[in-house]
Order: sequence, then C-alpha cells, then structure tokens
Amino acid sequence: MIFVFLLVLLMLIAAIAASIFKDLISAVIAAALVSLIAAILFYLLQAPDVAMAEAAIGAALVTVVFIIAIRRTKRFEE
Amino acid sequence: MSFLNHYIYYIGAFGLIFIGLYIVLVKHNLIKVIIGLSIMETGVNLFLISIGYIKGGTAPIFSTPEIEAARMVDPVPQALVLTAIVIGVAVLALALSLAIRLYQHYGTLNLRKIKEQRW
Amino acid sequence: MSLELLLIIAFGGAFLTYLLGKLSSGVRNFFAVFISCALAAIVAYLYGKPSEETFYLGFLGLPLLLRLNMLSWFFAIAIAVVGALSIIFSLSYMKGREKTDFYYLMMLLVNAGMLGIVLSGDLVSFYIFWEIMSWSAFLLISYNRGPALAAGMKYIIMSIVGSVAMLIGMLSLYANYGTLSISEVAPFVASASSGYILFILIVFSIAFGIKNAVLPFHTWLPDAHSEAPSPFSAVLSGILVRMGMYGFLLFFFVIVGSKLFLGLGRDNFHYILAWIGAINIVIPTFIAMLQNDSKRLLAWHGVGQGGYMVLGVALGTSLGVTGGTFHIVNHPSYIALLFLVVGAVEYRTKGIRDLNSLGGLIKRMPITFIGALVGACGLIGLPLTNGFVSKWLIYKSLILQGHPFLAFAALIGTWGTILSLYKFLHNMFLGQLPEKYRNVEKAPFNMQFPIIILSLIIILFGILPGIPLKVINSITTSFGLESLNINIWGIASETGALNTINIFAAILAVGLIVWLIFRAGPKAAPIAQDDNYAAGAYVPKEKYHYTVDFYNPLYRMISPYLRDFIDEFYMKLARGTQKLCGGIRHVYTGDVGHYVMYIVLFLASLIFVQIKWGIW
Amino acid sequence: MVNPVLLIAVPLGLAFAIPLFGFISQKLEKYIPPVAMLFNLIVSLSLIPKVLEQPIVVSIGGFPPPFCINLVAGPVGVLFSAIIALVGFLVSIYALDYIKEGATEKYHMLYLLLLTGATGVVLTGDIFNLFVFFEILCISSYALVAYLGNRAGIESAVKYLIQGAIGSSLVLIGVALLYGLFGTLNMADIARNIDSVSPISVFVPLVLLITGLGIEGAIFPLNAWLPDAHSSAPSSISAILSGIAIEVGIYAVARVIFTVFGASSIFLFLVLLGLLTLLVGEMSAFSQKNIKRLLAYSSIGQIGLIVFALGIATSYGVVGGLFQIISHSLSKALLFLAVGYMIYRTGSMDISTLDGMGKRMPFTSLAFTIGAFSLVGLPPFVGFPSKFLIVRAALAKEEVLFTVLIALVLLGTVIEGAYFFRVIQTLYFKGKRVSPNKREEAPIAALIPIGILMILIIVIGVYPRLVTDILNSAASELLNRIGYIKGVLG
Amino acid sequence: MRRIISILLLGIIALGITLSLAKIPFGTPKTKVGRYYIDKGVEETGATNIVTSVVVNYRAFDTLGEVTVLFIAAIGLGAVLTTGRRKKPERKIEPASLVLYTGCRFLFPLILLFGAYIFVHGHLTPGGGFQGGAIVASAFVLTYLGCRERRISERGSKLAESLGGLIFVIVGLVGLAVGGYFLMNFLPKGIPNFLFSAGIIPILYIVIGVKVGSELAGIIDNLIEESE
Repeated sequence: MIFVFLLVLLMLIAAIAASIFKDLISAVIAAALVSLIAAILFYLLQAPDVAMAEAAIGAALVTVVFIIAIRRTKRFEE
Repeated sequence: MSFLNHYIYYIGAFGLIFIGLYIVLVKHNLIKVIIGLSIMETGVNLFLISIGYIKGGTAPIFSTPEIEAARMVDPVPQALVLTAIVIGVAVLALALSLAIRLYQHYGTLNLRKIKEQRW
Repeated sequence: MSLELLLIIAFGGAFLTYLLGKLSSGVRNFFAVFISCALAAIVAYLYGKPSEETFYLGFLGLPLLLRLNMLSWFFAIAIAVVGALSIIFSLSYMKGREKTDFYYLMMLLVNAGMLGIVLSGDLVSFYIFWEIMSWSAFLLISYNRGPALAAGMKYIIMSIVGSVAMLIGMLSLYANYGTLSISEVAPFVASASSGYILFILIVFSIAFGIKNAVLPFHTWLPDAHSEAPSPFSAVLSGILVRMGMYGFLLFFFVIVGSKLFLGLGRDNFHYILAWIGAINIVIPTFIAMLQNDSKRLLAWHGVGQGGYMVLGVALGTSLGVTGGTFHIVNHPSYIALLFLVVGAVEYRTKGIRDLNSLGGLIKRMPITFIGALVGACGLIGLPLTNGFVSKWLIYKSLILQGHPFLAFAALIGTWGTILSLYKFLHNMFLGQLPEKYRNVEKAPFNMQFPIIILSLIIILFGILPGIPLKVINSITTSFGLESLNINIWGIASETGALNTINIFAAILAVGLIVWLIFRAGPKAAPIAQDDNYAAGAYVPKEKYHYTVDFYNPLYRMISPYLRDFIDEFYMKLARGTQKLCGGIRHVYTGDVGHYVMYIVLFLASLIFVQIKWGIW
Repeated sequence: MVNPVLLIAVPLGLAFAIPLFGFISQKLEKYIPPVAMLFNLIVSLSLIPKVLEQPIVVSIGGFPPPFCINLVAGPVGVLFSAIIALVGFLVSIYALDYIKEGATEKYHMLYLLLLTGATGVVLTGDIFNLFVFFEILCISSYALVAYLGNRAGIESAVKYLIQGAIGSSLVLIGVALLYGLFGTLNMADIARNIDSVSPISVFVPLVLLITGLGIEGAIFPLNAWLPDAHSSAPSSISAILSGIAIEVGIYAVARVIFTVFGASSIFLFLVLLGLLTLLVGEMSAFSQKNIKRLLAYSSIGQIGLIVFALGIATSYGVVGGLFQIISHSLSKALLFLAVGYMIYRTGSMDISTLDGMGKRMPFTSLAFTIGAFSLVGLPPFVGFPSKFLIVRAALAKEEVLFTVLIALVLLGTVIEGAYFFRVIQTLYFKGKRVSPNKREEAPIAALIPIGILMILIIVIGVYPRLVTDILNSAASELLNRIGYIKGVLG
Repeated sequence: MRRIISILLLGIIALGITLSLAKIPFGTPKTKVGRYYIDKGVEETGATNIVTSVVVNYRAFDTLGEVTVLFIAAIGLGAVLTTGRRKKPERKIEPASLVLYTGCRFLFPLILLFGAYIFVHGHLTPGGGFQGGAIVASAFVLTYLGCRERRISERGSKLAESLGGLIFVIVGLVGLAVGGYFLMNFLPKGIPNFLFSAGIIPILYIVIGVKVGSELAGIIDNLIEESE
C-alpha cells in the first residue's frame, strides 16, 4: 500500500514539476513520467490493456510528438 | 490513514486533473498548456479506471479456466479509457500541429501575446 | 370579388411588376399604374359589401381571417387612392433614377401591406402585414442614400420597438384567450379586468403611437419624411402613418368598446390621451414653422395633424370620433397633395427643397401652385375644404364636452399652421423668381394629374362633406356611439349642426365683394424683376435678396425652447447603448487564459450555489 | 424499415472512402459529401412518418439496450438529423466551387466527418457514445477552422481547441461520475435511476456535463471561442458551425437536462442563462465592424434565444426553441454563404467595403437581406413563427417575471434588428451613386444552395405546418422522460 | 492574482466533486452492465479478454468513433501543416551511422511483428488494436530517428487508413444485412481461447491495428517532415 502511496506522490510531484520547469523538454519528460506512473497504476488496478495502451501511446508516442513539436518551435518558456 | 487507503487513487486522479487545469489557467506558453491538457486527460483516465476497481479483483481476462468471474474488475471503464486515450492523443497531435503553425505565424507561443482575434 | 383575391392581386402585382421591370421599364410603369388603379377600383367596388373569410389555415393552427366592414373599407379606399396617385406621380419623378424596379416593388408592397392591415380580421395577420409594411417602408426611406440612411435607421429601430410592443400585447391576448380573431377576442376583453385592459391598451398604444408619431415617439418622422423620395413621402405621411390611427380606432372602439374605453382608469385614460393629442398639435406645429426644408416642414405638420386625430378620437363622443376619423381621411388628401407639390418642384429644380433658395415659381408652375394653395387651405382648415369640416367637428365636440383648454390648444395649432404654411407657399411660389429658375418648366402631366385629382377631392369633400360623413357615421354607430343626423351638406343634429351650403354662400358673397373692391381699386403694374435700384446703385443679380429667414425674430425668440428634447434624449440613449455594447464585447479579451477562467468560474459558481443554497 | 444507423454508417464509410475515390479521379472527391448528405436527407425524411408514431430504437451489435450502445431515432433525433443533412447538403454544394485552395481532399473528408459526428450526437442513446461523437464533431471543427492556415484561422483554432479540450475533459469526468453512481452508460437507464441518488451527488455530474457540452453549445460564459472560430473559418465552415454545430451542442445540453436528469429545478436558471447569452451576443454584435464576426455574435444571441425558449420547458416553449433552431440553422447558413462570396469578391471582411454589393451581387445581397429579416423575426420569413412561439410560450406562463424577461429578450431583438438593418443599408444604399459596377455574381454552384435556402426560409415562414407536427412530437419527447425510458428499455 | 483566483475556484470544484465521490466508494462492485459482460461475455462474443469483447463488440460503435477521431486528427494535422506551406528545396540529410542504421533495419520488422502479434491476439490476451497499432507506429518512429531517410509512402498509408475505416464500416453493414444489427458479430464464435475465435473481433482488431499504426505513423511523419 505504501508503494501505491509513493507512486501517487511521485506522480503528483512529476505533474507539478511539469508545470514548473521552464525548459519545455524537461516538462515533457516530467509529463511522460506522469503517464508512465499512471500506466503502472493502471496495471495495479487490474487493467493491463489500458496499462499497455497508456505506456505505448501516452508515455512514448505522445512524448515523441511533443519533442518534435518543441524542436519545431521554441525550447524555453518565456 | 484508512482514508488515504481508500481514496489514494481518487486523490491521485483528481490531483492530476486539478494540476492540469491549473496549468491551463495560469501558464502562458502554449506547449505548457497542451502538457496541462494531457495531464488532465491522464487524470480522468485514472479516475475512470479506479471507479471500476474491485478490492482484490483480477483483470477481466479468462486467461485460465480457474479464474473466478465474481472477482473480476469492471471491464467497461477500461474499454472507455482505451477510447479516451486514443481521443486524447488525437487532440494532442492536432494541438501540437496547430502550435507549430502558430509559431510560424507569430514567432512566439506566449498566449498572452497572441490576441489578434478579440472583441 | 373575394378579399383574398384582392390581396393576391396586390402582392402578386408587386412582384410581377418587379419581374416586368427586368424586361422593359415602359411595360413595368404601365403595369404598376394598372395594378394600383385596379386595386383602387376593386376597393371602390367593394363598398358596402361586408364580408369575413378565412384565407389561410397554415399558420401554427391559427386561422388567418380577412374581413371587410365600413371601417376597413374606409381606410382601404384612402390607401388605394393615395397609392395609385403616388404611383402615377412617380412615373416622371423616378425617371432615370437607379433601382427603379426595386422602387416600384417596394411602393406596391407597402400598398399591399397597408391593404392587408386594414382588411385583416385577426391580430396575427394584422401583425404580419404591419411588419411587411414596416420593412418595405424602411427600404424606401433609405432609398435616397446619404442622410436617408440615418433616417431609415431611426425609423426602423423605433418601428421594431413598436412591433415588439405589439407582439407582446397580441400574444398576451392569445395566451389568455386562445384566439386572435378580432371578433372573438372582443367579448373576452370586454369581460377582462380593467388593469389588464389598461396593460393591453398601453402596450398597443406604444406600437400605434410610434407609427402615428404621437409625441414621445415622433422623432423618426421628420427625418424619414424629409429624406424619402417625395411620392413615398406622400404615402408615408398621408396614409402609412395613419395606420396607427386605424389601430387606435380598432382597439379603442372595436376590441375594447367605447364604454369600457371611456371608463378606463377612472375616466382618465382617454382624457390623458386627449391631452397628449393636444400637446401633439401645438409643439410640432411651431417647430414646423421654423423649418427651412420644405419636406421637413410638412413632416412636422404630419406630426401635428396626428394630434387632431388623437384628440378627436380620444374624446370618444360621436362628434369627436367622427371629426377625428374624418380628419384621418382628409389628412392624406392634402398632405399627400403638398408632398407631391414639393416633389414636382424638386423634380423641376433638380432636387432643391431649401425654402430659402426658392421663390416665384407661381408663374412657371401655375397648376402646381394651385395644388399647393388648395392643399395649404385644407391643412389650415379654411372653409370650403375638407380640413375645415373635420376640424370644426373636433372644436365643436371639445366645446360641447367642456374642454376649453383643449380647444384653445387646438386653436393655437391652427394659428401655427397658418403661419408656417404661409411661409411654405410664399417661399416656394411667391416673391422673386431666382435667376437660375427662370427656365423652369411646368410639371409634366402625370405629376399634375394626381395634384389636380387631390385638389378636387379636397374641395369636393369641403363642399359636400355628407358623402364621407355618411360612411363615417355608419362606422361610429357600429362602435356603439350615437348616430348623427347627416345630410349632404353636413350635420343637421342639434348638437353639431354644420351646413356647408350656408358657408359656401357666405364665402361666395364675401368673395364677390372683395373681388369687386379689388376691381375698383388701382391696379398694380408688373415690373421686371431686375428693374430696381438700391440707393441709386444697380444691384447685381447674384446679390438679390430673396425670401431668406422667414420669421427670423420669432425664431430667435422661441428656438431655444423648441429644441426637440425627446429626439436628443433618444440620441443620447442610442449613444449610451452603443458605448455599453462596445464595453460588453470586451469580455472577449482574446486571452485564452481568461476564457478558460470563465469556464472554470461558471462551473465553480454553479457548484457553489448548489452547496450553499441547495437549489436542487 | 430503414435502419437509422445508416445515417451514421453510410456517410462515415463514404468519408473513409474519399481517398479511394481520389485514386480513381481527383475530381470525384468533392462530390462525395453532397451524395452522402443527400442520402441522409432522404433517409431522415423517410423516417419522419414512422417516428411520429413511435421512436425507433435500434441496438448496435444485437444486444438488449442497457448492455450495448443503442440509437434512439425519436422525433428529436430525426428532426436534427434532417436539419444536419439538409444544411450539410446545401453547404457541400456551395463548397464545390468555394473550396479551391489547400488540401481539398482533406477538407471534404473533415467536412463529411463533422456532419457524421453531429448526426451521431443527435441519434445516440448512450452517454459515452455521445461523448465520442462529440469529439468527432469538435476535432473536425478545430481542423476545419484552421483550414485556411492563415494567422486568424490558426489562432482561433488553437483557442477553440484549448477550450474544447477542457470541455471534453469535463464531460468525461461527468460521464465517469455517472458511471460510478449508476453503473450504466445508457441514457435511459441512467434516467430511470436518477432519483435513487441524493441530489448533491447527481448535481456535480450534471453541472460538469452542462459546462462541457455548453462550451460547444455556446452558452454565455463558455462561448468565447465562437466569435473567433466562426469568423476565421472558411465561410462554408462558418455556415456549418453556426448552422449545425452549436445547435447540436444545445441539443446535447437539452438532452442531458431534460431526459437524463429531468432537472426541472434548473429550468429557470436556463432561462436566465439564455437571456444573458442573448443580450451579451446581441450587444457585442452591435458595434462590430467585421461582418463575419457580427454574424458570429448574432449566433450567440440566437443561441441565447433558443436556450431561453427551452428553459421555459412547457410544450410551447420547447416547440418554440426547436423551431428557432430550424430557423437559425437555415437563416444563419444562408447569411454565411452569402457573405462568403461577398468577402471573396471584396477581399475584406470590413462591413464598410460591402457598399454597392446590391449592384455587384444582387442575388447574393437579396439572400443576405432575406436571411437577416428572418433572423430579426420579420414575417413572412421563418424567423417569425419561431419568435411568435417563443413569445407566446413566455406569456403563457402568466407570470410577471416572464413578461419582463420576454420584454428583455425582445429588446435584444431590437438591437439585432439595428445592426442587421445597418448592414442591409450598406449593401444597397451606402456609398456614392456610381455608374453600375459590373456584375460579379457568385458562381452557379453557390447560387443554387443560396436559392434553395431562401425558398425554404420563405416557404416554412409562410407555411409552418410543414414542420409543426414533427416539432410537437419532438417537444413531447423531450418533456416526457418516462416515455423515453419506456421506449428504450421497454 | 490569476493564481489565487484559480486555486480558489478549483478548490470549490474539488469540494463539489468530493461530495459526489462520497457516493462512489472505492473498490466496491457497483456496476450491473460490467457484471453482465463478465458473466455473458465469453459466451456471447467468444473472446476471453472481456475488455476486448467490450471494446470491439459490445461497444464497437464507440471504437468506430474513436478510430474516426484518430483519422480526423491525422488528416486534420495534414491539412493544417500542408496548407500554405512554402515548398522548401530538399535538403540533403546526413546519413546515420552504420551501426544505428543496421540496428534499425534489423529491429524494424521485429517490432512490426510484435505489434501485429499484439493486435492479432487482442481477444485472448491483454492488448489489441490500439496497443498494437501504437507499437507498429513506434517501429516507424524508430526508423525515422535511426535511419533518417525512410518515409512511409503517403499513398500506402492513405490506402491503409481509408481501407481500414471502410472495412470496419462494411463489416458493420454486413452484420446489419445478415443479422439485422449494425456491427453484429455474425461470424461463428468458435471455441474460446483459440486464435480463430470470437467472430469479427480479430478482423476488427487487425483493421484497427493497421489503421491506428498507419495513422500514428502518418501523424509523426507529417510533424517531422519539415523539421529536418
């Protein structure tokens, strides 16, 4: 149980970090971490299908898309 | 502590939703706002899945014959979340492509500066 | 001849005219005249054939009715005649101008709409035709571009306000009684509480008052009248505006009923209305006196004359209502005539309406002058014109009812009318002929024709008022008022005797004597215009001083008090609204953060309300 | 019997097939949307007589209703799908000639998918399915708003997307809460059980759904995306967004409030919200210089009127609101279509550049005039009967409050009249009396839909019986929850 | 200022949602629809993975919609990025290092195969069209990143996308024609736990997998195109 507690805490911290980072790449990585932890939580909640989808789509593909977009725009928040 | 025990997933889910909303409300940068939307999306998905969870349940897959049907978690929220994830990705991809075009036009992604369409 | 067919001819003819205009303008002109004259003929033929029919069932389960009775026939004939004459007048007036197809379409539509109003037997069709008339009139008022646009806007905004009021009143009746047929609604209204009747009457009075340009709602009229094309000004001032009077008559006497109407608000409602009418006579007439634009001057008289009608109708006695109603039909004859005169002058002088730069046209346009003279006499109410008869009836009833102040107000109005119309006549036709108008030709025949017809009508009804009075008497008796003893020369009742033959004879005799005196006296010799010297020096022609600044001393004296405060108030209101609207749209700041904030705010406030007060 | 699912499946299949047709011939692509919408129109119209007797409930996949997604082709659904198909058909004909630049193939696909999404929203009987179709509708409109790729279009699309995404998240949370509370997603099933849970718990999902759907439905504080999006999209898309998309949003809000929740205590709130929306929309439009923005604000005003009427929640009121939806769809589509080519000819959206259009494009100007008259509610156009019904409904309440409110509503109409008449004056009477410009009328592919819309506006305005039957039964469907539940679940 | 207001408002919303959540206790069974699927799912659809049976059979209409949403995103993104784009001269792309290149070439088919496995076995094991499709797409991402010159042919992906969608709809329509219900599972259900079972579910999942894969790959392709 404490494990879940820590995971959730970490997830929320990652989410807050995503909002704080000025470097958008870091923010995106933090968001990816959120997704990843969410995937683990999905797994813990007995939803393997969703966990797979979240990991493959939410954590991986979305991050790639974000990074491409950031490369084509601006890396740092003003 | 038992409260946390019961509601930790809800707390996590709504934590994500509100952090996401907060980012959208407060941040200036479009990419940041899109990140906020995606975090919000994840939060909603987590909430849906945790609604369907049953204490001590198993995944709704009859992979072996001896699995008890009565202990399976609800499959419907999982199906919904699958749909929601894909929809989320679709919105995100479109948003980012718009962000790229916006940057080409305005040279900035600061939403407080992009105010040509108003009044 | 069913009424339905009449309206089909009216509306179909309008659109057909438009289409024919695409072929050739000659065919179109002929057709337009033909349609409008045919309408007049049909309406005349329908005299004394009351009927009621359902013409349409498709509108939201409400049967739409048409009905013809004396009242509606009386208005219909006025509409048809004025419409036909103004169309004939338009033939030359509109020659060579742009969008003529459109112009004729709209003229005929306005006409058809007005016919529809007076023929409709239920309030929905009344409203529908009312609106058709309103928007087609808007398009015609805006026709002249330039300042006409502002005039059109003023007109249509007030007009929409009026129709909004009417819509509320009408649907309130419908919601309460489940019917809108005039004959069915009347008994219900008769048994309603007086508060509700007052509400209905006030709401409808706003609608009709705006159209009839009753005082607080008159501001659209001077602008609209002066900016519209002159033939349409004739229609507008002559008859379109008087649709409001039709509405008053309909509501006061047909739907509410005379007894109930007079007793409303502890007998005060009609009295207040009468005072509004009286104020409406005095102020606009004096404002008219100060105008230098010929059409504007007439327009203000249009407002003023409306006051007589309201005054007469609001008195609610047989004589008063008869006078008011007669005034309604007299008004189009002379005001349309005067507008047509202005139109003719405008046509020949290439659009000059400024009274200060005209003059002396009597020699160049004699028939037009005669028309103007007759029209002016009618408007003033001199004997032997129909205006005299109707005003006399109103005065008489005022005195009989014991309202000396109202009578005095009406009298003051007549003085103002005399002064201002003298200015009108003089500045246009008398005095020196400006050099540049030396070669002005007389008006073409199809302009003179309506002028002559209208002049004849004025004199005819002035000498033989019994013809229209008979019709009016049958209307007023149908209102439940007591019948007057009408003969061809006037009224023979004890209370309101009128005999035009005596007056005719007296005037003839006096006229003969005056003529003899003038004959006997020394004659004035005509002298060439430039044959004059000022202090021994020859005055160059371009420095001639014509009739500028009539009533200038008076103007200086009273003009500060005669500002149109109401109009200024409305303009202020409009500017305020504009500012407010400009402010409101700043909620759309362009900052998407704000927009998201609105969403969250909406959500949060709903939840807050629920938690705090538990609305659900 | 025609299965109503074809209304969704056929256009969807055709939309997927557009690239395949493109392999055959590039020219073929643009004729697919009109064909699909014509099909939908015919099917919807043929369904009307049956639907008037009883709603058609079909399940997808052949399982009994609460356990699968079902379509409810009641009077409301068929009415809306007919409107969507009609306007969609006409606008797609318009687009044949209007859309020449850019990735036209993609335009036509997105266009068809948008309409399919709208049809899905109005037909579905499942709340999550409603969400999915809503997303189809929204996402394709984001893309189409950005279609021109210019500064304004991209900026508006971004703003629209952010607000829309927030909205869909809120809807999803609401759906999740409903699922958590009732364990079902079928709207009828939820409606049946709604009273078994305490109001405060149900209120939150209700509010979330109203807010989320209300964003697309352009209710006042939620509609900030609308003026931007409607004014920056290509005119054909503005016509669809204004004539269909927001109406569908309102439909969704109404369905949630009326059928799912039966929330009769918030009707008054709805009325006030409608009034506020109306006044803000009309007042914002009043001093607007950009013609498309003016029309967009006017759409807000009209939506306010619709919400107002629905909030009255008597059968008169709902009939009036639905009638107003028809009237607004037709009129606003007509206005946007007419304005589209005017802007195309002048190259500017400034109202003052439209002077002399009456000469240059007489037919289009006439169309604009008729559309504007209809919106203002002048007879004999379609706006009049709808306004008539709404005012009647408000006055039939016989409460002083409603009399005051309807007076305020009509005040909004006065403002609307003021700015529309100003534009009409500009079209016909503004400017110098120049020698006749040469005619530059819109191409025939644009004139046909404009003409048909004009005819419809006049015909329905003169003969409202055409639609009152379906409107009456649609209103009773919306007001009669029990009937709906029985119809779906047996 | 904005922060304070935001936090305040979000707090109110959170309070409301908490009140609502009080009626949704965590971890207790509360659904009847889900129960029905678990009880009858295997029998009615033939899929042992109940989530799959819900996604592709009970709620297949949602899935059709969802596929459409992704399709819209793909073409919308194409439309947004292509309109008004200035044609740039083709820049020469420096080739990747040999090790990377070979590695990519080697991994590409393996990943593809893995993705295919996942969506083909969607009705038996966790996973399905979306997950498999995402993995297929990631294979393409890998080649973009690693090999740098490979592009999926636009024609091919277009074909895959639209054929995929079309087949989905046609399968549904065949169900309508055969059984009277759109998207009805009209094929024999087979024996649970076998690869060839569960009627139309594997067909639809393959279609979805191919379609999602090509769409996601197409999205990334479109995004990446100009940035190089």
